[in-house]
Amino acid sequence: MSWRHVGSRALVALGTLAFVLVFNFFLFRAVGDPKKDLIRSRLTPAAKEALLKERGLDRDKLTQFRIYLSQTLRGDLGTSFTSRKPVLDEVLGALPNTLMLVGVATLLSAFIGGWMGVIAASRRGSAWDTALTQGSLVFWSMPFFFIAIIFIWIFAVKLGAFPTGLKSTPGGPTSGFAYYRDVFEHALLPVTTLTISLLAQYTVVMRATVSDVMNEDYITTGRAIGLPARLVMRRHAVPNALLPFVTLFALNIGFVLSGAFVIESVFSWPGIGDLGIEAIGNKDYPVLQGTFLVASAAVIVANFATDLVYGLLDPRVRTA
Amino acid sequence: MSASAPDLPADVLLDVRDLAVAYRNGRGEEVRIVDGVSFQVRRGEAFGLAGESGCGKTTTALALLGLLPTSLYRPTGEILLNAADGLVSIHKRTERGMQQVRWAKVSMVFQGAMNALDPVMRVSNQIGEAIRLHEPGIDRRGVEERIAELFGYVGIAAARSRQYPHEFSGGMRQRVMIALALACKPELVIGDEPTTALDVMMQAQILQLLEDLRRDLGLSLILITHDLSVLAETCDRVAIMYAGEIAEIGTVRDLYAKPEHPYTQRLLAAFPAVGGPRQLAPAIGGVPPDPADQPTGCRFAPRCHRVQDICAAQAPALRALDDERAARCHFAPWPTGSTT
Amino acid sequence: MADREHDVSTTATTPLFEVRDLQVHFPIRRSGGQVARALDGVDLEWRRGEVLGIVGESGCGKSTLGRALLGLQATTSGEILVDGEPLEDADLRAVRRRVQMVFQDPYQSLNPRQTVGAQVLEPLAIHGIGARGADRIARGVAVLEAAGLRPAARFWDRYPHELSGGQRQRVVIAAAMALQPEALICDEPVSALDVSVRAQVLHVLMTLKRERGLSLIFITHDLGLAWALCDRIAVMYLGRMVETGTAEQVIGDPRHPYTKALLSVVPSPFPRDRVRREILAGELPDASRIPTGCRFHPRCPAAFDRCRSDDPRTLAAVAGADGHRAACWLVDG
Amino acid sequence: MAAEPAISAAGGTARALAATRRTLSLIWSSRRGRIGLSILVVFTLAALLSPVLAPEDPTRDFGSEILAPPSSDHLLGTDGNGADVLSGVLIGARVSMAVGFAAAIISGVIGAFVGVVSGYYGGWIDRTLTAIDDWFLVIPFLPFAIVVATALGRVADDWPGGRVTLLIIVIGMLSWAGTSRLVRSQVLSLKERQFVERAKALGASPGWIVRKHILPNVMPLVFANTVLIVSATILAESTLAFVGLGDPLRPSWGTMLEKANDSGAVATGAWWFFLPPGIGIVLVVLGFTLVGYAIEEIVNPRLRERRG
Repeated sequence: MSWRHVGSRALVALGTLAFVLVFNFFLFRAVGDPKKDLIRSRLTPAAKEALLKERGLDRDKLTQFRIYLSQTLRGDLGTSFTSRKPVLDEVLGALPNTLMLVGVATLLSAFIGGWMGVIAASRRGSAWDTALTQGSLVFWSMPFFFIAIIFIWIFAVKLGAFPTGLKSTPGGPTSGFAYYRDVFEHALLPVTTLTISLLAQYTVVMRATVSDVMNEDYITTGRAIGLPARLVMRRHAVPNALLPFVTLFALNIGFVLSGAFVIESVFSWPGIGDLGIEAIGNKDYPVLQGTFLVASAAVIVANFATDLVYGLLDPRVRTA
Repeated sequence: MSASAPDLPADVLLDVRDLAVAYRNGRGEEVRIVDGVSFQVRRGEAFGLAGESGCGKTTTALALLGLLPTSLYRPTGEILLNAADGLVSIHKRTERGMQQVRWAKVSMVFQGAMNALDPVMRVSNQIGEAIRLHEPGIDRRGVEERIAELFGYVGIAAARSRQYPHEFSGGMRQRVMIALALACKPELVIGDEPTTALDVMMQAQILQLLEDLRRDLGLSLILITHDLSVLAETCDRVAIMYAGEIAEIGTVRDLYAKPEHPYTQRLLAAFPAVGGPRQLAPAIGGVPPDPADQPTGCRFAPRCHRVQDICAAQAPALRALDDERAARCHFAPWPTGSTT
Repeated sequence: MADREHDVSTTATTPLFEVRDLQVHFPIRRSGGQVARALDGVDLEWRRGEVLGIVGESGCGKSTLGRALLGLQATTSGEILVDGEPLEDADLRAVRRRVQMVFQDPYQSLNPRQTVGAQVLEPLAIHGIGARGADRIARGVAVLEAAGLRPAARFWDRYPHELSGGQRQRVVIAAAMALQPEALICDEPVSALDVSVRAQVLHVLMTLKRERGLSLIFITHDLGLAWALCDRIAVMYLGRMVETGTAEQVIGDPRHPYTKALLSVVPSPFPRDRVRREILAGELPDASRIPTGCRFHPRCPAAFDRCRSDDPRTLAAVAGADGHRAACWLVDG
Repeated sequence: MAAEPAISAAGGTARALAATRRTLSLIWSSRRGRIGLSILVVFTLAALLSPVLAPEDPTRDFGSEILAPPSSDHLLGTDGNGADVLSGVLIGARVSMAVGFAAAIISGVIGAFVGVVSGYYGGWIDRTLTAIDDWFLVIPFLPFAIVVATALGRVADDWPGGRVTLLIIVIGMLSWAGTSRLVRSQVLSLKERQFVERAKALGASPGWIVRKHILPNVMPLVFANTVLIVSATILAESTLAFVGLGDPLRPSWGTMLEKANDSGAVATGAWWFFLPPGIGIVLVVLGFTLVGYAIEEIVNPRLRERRG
């Protein structure tokens, strides 16, 4: 892959990030009114005054933008109205939990979903195909939070098998094997929920892509040289289908994060989604902006990484 | 070789007998897109299969490799390959059985080759894959040597085998495809419109290459094309297909000198020859019939300029006119000098 | 049976189109200012009432030339004269009304969501010809039937996908003829059609030509077709004409080594006593890397020193053959 | 011959009606289309007739016992406020479907406009629009929607339709990027097609080409895509309502589920409270998805022209 390709993709990522920064400012300064937000918050009058000064809210818009930019770039995202802690600390504290949830669920769902799509496509019209496709459609039609509710109802309430909230048992073990076991038990339901919510799309997309690829001439060549169907699938159909799959995977990252937000909220999983949704009710604007910034940055970075992976997979990009 | 297998003369490599290929339409009726096709290909011979799009020539070729799409089936027909190591009854082979025949004995060059090579795989890996598949014991060194040899045949520097298909031009890609077709030393190579997407000069290069390879390697060749003039220069014998049937078959020399089927007559005249008369030949009216709705009687009758009453009523058989020649027309042979 | 008129004596005074040193360059992406010279100094004369064949391999620029004549392709430099007037000064709409185009692929050149009727009425509506309704319909019906789609009512409400390739190409011809043009530029009009249908479409074109006195350009890679249909032939190689003359001159007595090679490899159903096949090695060079000197010299079997350094810029006249010219140092000029 | 009845100048409406009828019958001819269309008809009727059908006003009548299981009084039991769940589901259908529809239409209009302009005119217009489009495609929907809806929340309380209008706008504005990308690529390929070139050769102006050749070939795809987008917008609405951004005065299915979750209906196993609105969402989304696929199969040339 040429450095030119890497460079151009990096430029796109940086541009998007810059746009997010500007947008974030304008949304809350131009449309919203941060002074009023501040006044309604639960901070003490003295703290409000100090904050007003610190954020430069008493200055003109251009100066405000300059201050906002320099503060944001230095990692100063303001102070939470609710907890009165720096937003950056709050968000960075929650981020690993979100990344763990999203990372595990995304990888699991992409692998399992993609694999199910390949199964469906290689047996088009069979009972397997029908079951997988119809099942996917139904799961696709479910909101994330509804799947979460159903899971809690069945596994936690009816069967009482798993804990339904938080990352670990309050007052439980804080280190060692017992701690990890506790976290694992708490994580199981949210991760499963997110994985299952995402599976369907990957199955549907993979099935469609593989079916498309199966119409290509080089598949006929594969069969013609005497490869058994399963090898044609593994060596020619799947590698080619991976290209559009990776593209969709990249476009999907934002959607996955959205799902994670809701699921964190339902399971009280202490990630940035839970933090953000909690902030809606508290009208905690600095936290909202902070989660939005960090979430966007995470998605942009993930997209950039996927772009690079795509370049590695496709020789037409790599050698161009 | 089983006792029941029919004996084939030693010089016949491929014998196709009464081949039909059909699908079921919406009402469950059998619709034949290839019907009663019989021909033989001799060792070392170039055999041409010509006709317009939809006449069944490509379907026939796919049937020879057992590569028909799942919607199609073969109601009748025997396909016998008189391979060097014994007779193969292709029509009796299962999918798994065919996997041993494909490429090792019969290989194919596809149209244009633009998409016939896997875009994300190095060319050397694609050719190597075919070689390893049919010679499991071969080592890396052996594969590399074979690839170098194959690239030598088709006139490309062996070093380029490490490249991807998109790095080759159209004509070069067709050469790579030919190298792939020769990878497992087949006895029969089928070229399905191998030069259709190419320009005249490139077409001449590729046809010359195929001719040289056939001579040097002792291959047999089936060339499928809609372009009768291409066959005239490369083939020994040709079959002209119309509406799923063979309309006429014979040696190139005889058939082109005196076509007996009115379709062949008009088709040959449709190619204005450089240096020939400066005028347009009369056109063949109408369009080929829908396979689901073939005319009773002669399938060409509705478009035929020499049609008689009997043609609409009775389907003509493919009648032998001499050892090499047969035509599916009630009136063949036509008196000399009446062929247009 | 013969559709063409052999009488070529109708030599017109001003040519319908005249092309002088025409250049069309395309920028190449990611190449730092490099250009592909699709047309690189084309000179051409298209006379009134004649069938002019433009022959060459794909990538030689023949389609670009056809499009440039109608202003469908921006030109880099050089002149196109219509009736002696520069094309850039002319009213393009008026030119396009007088000169129409028939495209290569009838599967691509009809709007899939328009009925046959709508397609033949469209040019009339664009130019506001005739009264809306019955009048235009009558004209549309007339051109459809002239293009051999009879009765027109049977085709009027059909969509392109319900028609065969030959029928589609006739719809294209009918729509072009609806404007009663004086000239047609046909870009490979039959190469996408099946052999048996080709003759049908060609007959329609030649009948129209005869009956309405059309001037025709035939862009084709098929030398046999050019021989059978064209009065004059221009052979193109890498963006430039290499040989022009009457069909008899160019095909019967080719002077440029490229023309000779092309003719030698044209497959024919009637293998004649031909000269040895002259298969040129290699491929058509990239239009962004046109060889210095004579552009044909790297593949030319007759190339000598001068060809490597000097570009035979102008077509040299062949002695004793009126109008026969070739861009080759071997032609005595 | 010219006077044959088959040839008439009659155009527009009759042909459009015939096309609609043909499309509907084509949708109906596939099993998926039939199921989807049936679901949609049932739910649309229920939503339209809900003021008549609903036994109570779920925003006012809180008289009964809290979280009562289904009985003859309350066919689907009562919610955390003691209101009738069946009435809630029927009224909620109106809000959910209205938001879904309206947002999808906004998204379709913006997407088609941006796609056509960017694809047809190219150049710097295209580069600018594509950059904006890319941004909307990449940005995580929910955090973005939450931020926008919160920032505008107070402003929207004074609008007609209140926060429902806000939801419609936010969702509509955030979901056009995919459509415009699809339309753009379609326009780009149409622009290169020979029939557009031919129209130019006939003397057609750019405006004529867009009206007569580009739009008619793009609109069916936009239509199919918009139907598919409805399922996405309904899901988006339910999610935003679930996280507390719905309009308390105009409860949707998402709002109901939020209440169910907050009132501990899940923990107490009061399935009649959370299953009905959830199943409502799933069925309607499924319906739009199935119909959307059926239409896509009809209008997408790539899918249609594939040989069987």
